[in-house]
Amino acid sequence: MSDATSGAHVAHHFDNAEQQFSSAKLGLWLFLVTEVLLFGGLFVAYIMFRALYPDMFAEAHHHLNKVMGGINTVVLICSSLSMAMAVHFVRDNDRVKAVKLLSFTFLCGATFMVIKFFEYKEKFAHHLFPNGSFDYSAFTHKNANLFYSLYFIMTGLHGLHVLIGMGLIAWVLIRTRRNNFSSEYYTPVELTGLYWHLVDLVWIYLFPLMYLIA
Amino acid sequence: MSDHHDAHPVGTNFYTDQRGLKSWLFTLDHKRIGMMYLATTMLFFFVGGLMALLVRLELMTPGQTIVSAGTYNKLFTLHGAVMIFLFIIPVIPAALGNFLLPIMIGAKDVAFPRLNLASYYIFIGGAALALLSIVLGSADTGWTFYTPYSIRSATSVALITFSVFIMGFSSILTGLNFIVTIHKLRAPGMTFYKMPLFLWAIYATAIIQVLATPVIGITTVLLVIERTLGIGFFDPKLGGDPVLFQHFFWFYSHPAVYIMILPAMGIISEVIAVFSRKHIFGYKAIAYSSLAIALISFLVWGHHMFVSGQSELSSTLFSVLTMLVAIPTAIKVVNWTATMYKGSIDLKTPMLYALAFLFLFTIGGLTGLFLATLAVDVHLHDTYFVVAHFHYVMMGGTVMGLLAGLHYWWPKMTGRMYSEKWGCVSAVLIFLGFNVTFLSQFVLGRDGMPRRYYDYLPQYANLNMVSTFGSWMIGSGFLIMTIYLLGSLSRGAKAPTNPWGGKTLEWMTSSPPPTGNFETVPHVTEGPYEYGVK
Amino acid sequence: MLGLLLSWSKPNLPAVSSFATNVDTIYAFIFWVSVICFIAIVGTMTYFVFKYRRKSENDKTPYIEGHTPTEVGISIGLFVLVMGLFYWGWVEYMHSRTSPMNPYEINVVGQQWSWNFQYANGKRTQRNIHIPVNTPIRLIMTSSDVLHSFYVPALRLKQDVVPGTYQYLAFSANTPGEYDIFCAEFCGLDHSAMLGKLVVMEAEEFADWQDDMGKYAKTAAAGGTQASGKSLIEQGRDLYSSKTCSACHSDDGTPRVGPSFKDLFGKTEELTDGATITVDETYIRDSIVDPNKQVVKGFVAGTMPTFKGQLNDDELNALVAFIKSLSK
Amino acid sequence: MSSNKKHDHRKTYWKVWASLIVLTIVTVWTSYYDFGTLNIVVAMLIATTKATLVALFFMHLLYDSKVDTVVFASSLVFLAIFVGLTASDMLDRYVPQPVKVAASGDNDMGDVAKLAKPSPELIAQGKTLYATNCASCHGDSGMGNGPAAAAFNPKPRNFTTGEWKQGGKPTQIFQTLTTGFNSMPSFAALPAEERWALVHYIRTFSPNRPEDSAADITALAAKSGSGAAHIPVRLAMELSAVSEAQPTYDIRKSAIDATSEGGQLYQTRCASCHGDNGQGGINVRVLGSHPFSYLATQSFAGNHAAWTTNMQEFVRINSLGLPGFGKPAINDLTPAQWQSLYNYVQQLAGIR
Repeated sequence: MSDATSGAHVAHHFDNAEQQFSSAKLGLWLFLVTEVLLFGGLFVAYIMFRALYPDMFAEAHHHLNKVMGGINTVVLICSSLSMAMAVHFVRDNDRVKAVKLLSFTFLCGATFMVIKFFEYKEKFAHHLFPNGSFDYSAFTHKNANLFYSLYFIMTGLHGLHVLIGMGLIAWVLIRTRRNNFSSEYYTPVELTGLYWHLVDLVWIYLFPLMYLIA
Repeated sequence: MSDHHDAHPVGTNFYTDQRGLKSWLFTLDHKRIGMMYLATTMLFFFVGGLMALLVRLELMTPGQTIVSAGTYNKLFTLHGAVMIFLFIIPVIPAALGNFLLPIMIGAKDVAFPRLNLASYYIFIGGAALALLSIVLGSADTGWTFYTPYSIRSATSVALITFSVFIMGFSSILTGLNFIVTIHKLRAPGMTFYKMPLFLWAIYATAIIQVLATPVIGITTVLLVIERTLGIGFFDPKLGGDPVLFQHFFWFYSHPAVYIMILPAMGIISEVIAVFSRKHIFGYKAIAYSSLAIALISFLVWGHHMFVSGQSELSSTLFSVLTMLVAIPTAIKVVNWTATMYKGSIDLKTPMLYALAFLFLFTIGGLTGLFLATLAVDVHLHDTYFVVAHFHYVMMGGTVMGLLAGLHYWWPKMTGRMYSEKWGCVSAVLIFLGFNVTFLSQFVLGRDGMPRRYYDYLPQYANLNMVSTFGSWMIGSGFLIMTIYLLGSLSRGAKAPTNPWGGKTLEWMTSSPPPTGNFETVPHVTEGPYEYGVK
Repeated sequence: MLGLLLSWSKPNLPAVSSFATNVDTIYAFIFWVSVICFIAIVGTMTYFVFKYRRKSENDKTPYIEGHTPTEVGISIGLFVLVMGLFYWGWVEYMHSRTSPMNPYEINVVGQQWSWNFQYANGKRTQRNIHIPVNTPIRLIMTSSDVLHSFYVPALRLKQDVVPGTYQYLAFSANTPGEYDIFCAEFCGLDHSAMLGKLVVMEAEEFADWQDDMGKYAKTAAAGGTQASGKSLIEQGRDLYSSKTCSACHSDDGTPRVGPSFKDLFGKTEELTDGATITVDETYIRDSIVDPNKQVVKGFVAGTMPTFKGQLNDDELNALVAFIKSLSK
Repeated sequence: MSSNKKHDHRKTYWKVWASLIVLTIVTVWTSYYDFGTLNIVVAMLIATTKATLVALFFMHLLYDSKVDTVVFASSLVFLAIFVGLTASDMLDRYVPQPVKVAASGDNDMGDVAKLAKPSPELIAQGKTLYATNCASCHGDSGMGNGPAAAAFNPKPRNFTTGEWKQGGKPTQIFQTLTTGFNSMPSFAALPAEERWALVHYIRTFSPNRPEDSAADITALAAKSGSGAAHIPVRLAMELSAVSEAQPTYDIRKSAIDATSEGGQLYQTRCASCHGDNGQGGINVRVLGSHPFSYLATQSFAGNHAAWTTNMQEFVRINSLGLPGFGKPAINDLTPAQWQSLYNYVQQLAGIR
């Protein structure tokens, strides 16, 4: 993401801004591919263990709180909308609306993490964290710890990516306030937007797989 | 950003444009980063090579020769890990690729110079972690870290797996950078089919780097968490399945062997065409077979697990798919040989290494057929036959390709000519030593000597002795090479801009090239191998 | 040169099962195909290198861009070859993965650094596995700690053993003899010391060995006598150690809780009640079964526990023979 | 950049947002109804539609260059390859059943319900059996001071103290009698009633007599009868070793002076398990293993263990002992005795 400190300055090895912008987007899409495959590895583990122990999954997922999961999904969807709108307004040189929407997106991210924190606290209280003190007696199936290992690692890694996303949004928020962007040059906002949408996209798959097992 | 460019004073180049350590440590110039990568990776090549000599020394005679069993296990693990993660994966793409890619497509630099420097420092960080793990009693699980032993082993496995995780990022960033550069920064007139074949190979490698490396990232993270928290994915005591770990590991590691071999194939296409002074035979066939190999490489990882307890269905599927890899590889080898037909062959050192590549890689490829056939692999898996196979393909293939490229572009990169006489001597020595070392291992493996054995039965003793003598020949060959290459930096003759009569863009600029690569933006009109009378 | 190639074309290992001979044939086929391809490529390469050496800097070379029909021809030809190779290997592989209806099954457990075997009638052996010749065998295998791999080069067979689940190997050995067993999956410190022997025995020899096992199951005394191939004295020596007689009776004269067996046979001893007896077979046999009947002066009655029911007659004879062997 | 008007997608953003919310509600709603395997298919369909909406509109894939779409699609293709081929292995594996192993005699428990209760006849029968079978080690009055006790370390159990290492309930003593542990041999050869008689007689020595619960009795009864000892799938078989006889080392015997102080110590304290010449291969019972099993002791010759070259290690191992493997703890030797014993053992291992 080679950008310039001020205005639409083109780096020396690019011919024009358009080439620089499309290179940045292609570069980020390639990075999103690695994110998809990183989470993909965990989804493969999920699919294998669920196929091997379907009823264990059904029994083990009852401890998950569907309501909190549902709220989190809605929160992320709203934040995706506000992110997309923010990108639009930055391109529209409407700095005030962009700042408001970026702050809203940041707030949604924070709410998501707070709800996640309460869910985790509840699991820790029931000794469901798989670090040796896992409470096997709460389940009839012997390897219920696998479900919770999957749960904690997948939602944990996703939560980490939400935090990184919030960091990027904050950085972009500050630079929008300092009027660094204009309709000519808004690459960082666009790239942060893409990253945030991918984080939402991963959660769209995580929510049904983890919380909604019939 | 680097300062604005005025007309270039004659006689200065990217070494002399800026001076001082800071200008190297914070450089954004792809050529400097390329040279730094080259120095670091070749250093690790000698560290890994030293360990190889120690392993062979231990195996010279049955029973304890120089080290105890525990140390031997650590030695072969380190030899594997250092050679693979610290040398052979980064060396051609990151060192030669970084230096040459922008020049060959007529660009001023890679698409994201800062990302390029970040990738180098992430690589250094990973390497430092690996050295730390060596100091704290290195791992003894083999470079594959198979569970559950890698979970149970008391040695510092977590550190070296975490260093592999870090170096994975460096590989991703290099791959990402190259794909965007090739797509977006080609000089006017340089269509995809006017690109040199080395760049096709680097492009295919970059695709694999971007698509496969994240999976080793998640695998190493899961292994580290497994060792610290005990999540149980791969630990049979907690309900997990060790074979699942093998799937995760090989989904990356087999494409990784193609990350190693494809760039070398790219170099060989360049060197054979230039030193036969003839248009490459079947340009499109070779270009497309690079992409085909990159795609098929993702379908075949299961041939490492034929006897691991995986189902017969998947062993059958993987055996069929593995057979497909032979076709694009064979096309490349046949086309290289056909290129030399009616050419004007000049046996300089790069060409010697290219011929050695053809000789050794053909053996490596053909022995792959033994291991892809299910019934024979059940006998040969995890024996010295496999060790010999992958050394023929990796050392006989990638390292010969690397040495061919190193000598071919040495004048362009350093502005100096190496000594041709000593080049030939070390090439012949390495070639002979290599065959002595590893042909004997084919026979050992065929007769059932398992891999990673500290002590072996008496019937395998003589061939192990022969193999160790061979390893000494390789060692001395590389010693001679270090001496004359480093010597050429000070005493070597000044290199002309185009010592070998190459037609690709890097031979159009001065050697070593200026920081901006070209005085004026080149306009490409003809293909990379325009030799011969139409 | 051809002789060298010939010696390379087949593993110089005994081929002890039909699967092994078939693998050798496939191996030889691929070997000769590879030799032909190798000579074709490297031969043409060397020929071109000598024929088209660069004579001067401005040699003229023809402008040949390629020839797609040869490319297509090579691809199709190779495709047919490799698919045929796959099919042949696959058929043999599936043969090795299936076994007739009721094979002779043996449990195998790999542990860090030794192989343990348990037979259907309860006998357990470590390191060495005994099987009858020409009978379909099925090994049900698992590991008690990390990954190992049961590898018998003579059978050309290997199978990883994964802890927590079971794998199997099916084969039928056709020539008696002893063949090496290796561990082929790295399993830690003594991975290279995890060796053993596959002992293929004739049917009646195996039955004999198995009989010995039968006795094992009936009398439930642990440590049944060893393979029948051992002499009575050697069996006695093994019993002397396995039945912990050595705890109280030394075999080289050193004083311990009980009298030393050295030079005991034929000695005249004075009993606690003053009578004197010469140590003969009956005295030794009685002292084993009812130790307190005739106790020698200087020793306390009630020290030696009875071994009644723990030793059958063959074992008693073996012990007596062993004790006899210790005196001149 | 092209003019902004063409890029005004706000209305589509709102529409996409609305459909995402609706789809979320639908997917939660369907999860409450059980359509069997269809559930997962429906959930994945909805999730994929939501994901495509986000990718096409929010991530501008619809408006941008085709290369980005190809790149994103390729990641899904390779993920599908990873899932497909791994599933072809994980979900199609054949796991054979282990062989049913004929039980050795030790499963004969007799009529557990009747015999588990003490009765005067049983105790009398126990008294006579105790004299011939147990007194030699445990002593006539059960103090653990029988004449043969000197040879054993740890000392045989002193019943009068009331401590039970293997449990004091009748069923537990019975199992200890049947399996034996440490250097105590197994009495499985004795018929069940005799073993029960011994159990009840032995308990008369001890002030501490914990009683069996009904569950203990039924549990033991369940194990009774010569049922096949089936190997549970999860637990691999425990260590087992009736080792082939190790070659004896007669040739080296003469070279080592057995009458030296170290030799004496070795003969009295170690030879019973490690063999007179340290050749090992002697069966030592594994504590608490059921059905009982042996472990062949290691031979000293050609042994690379740490203790062969480091005396502290040798002393540490022997003073701690290996309780699980029946190796007694020796902690009553003076340093001089340790040194001479260590020298002797090094001679046996062919190091000195």
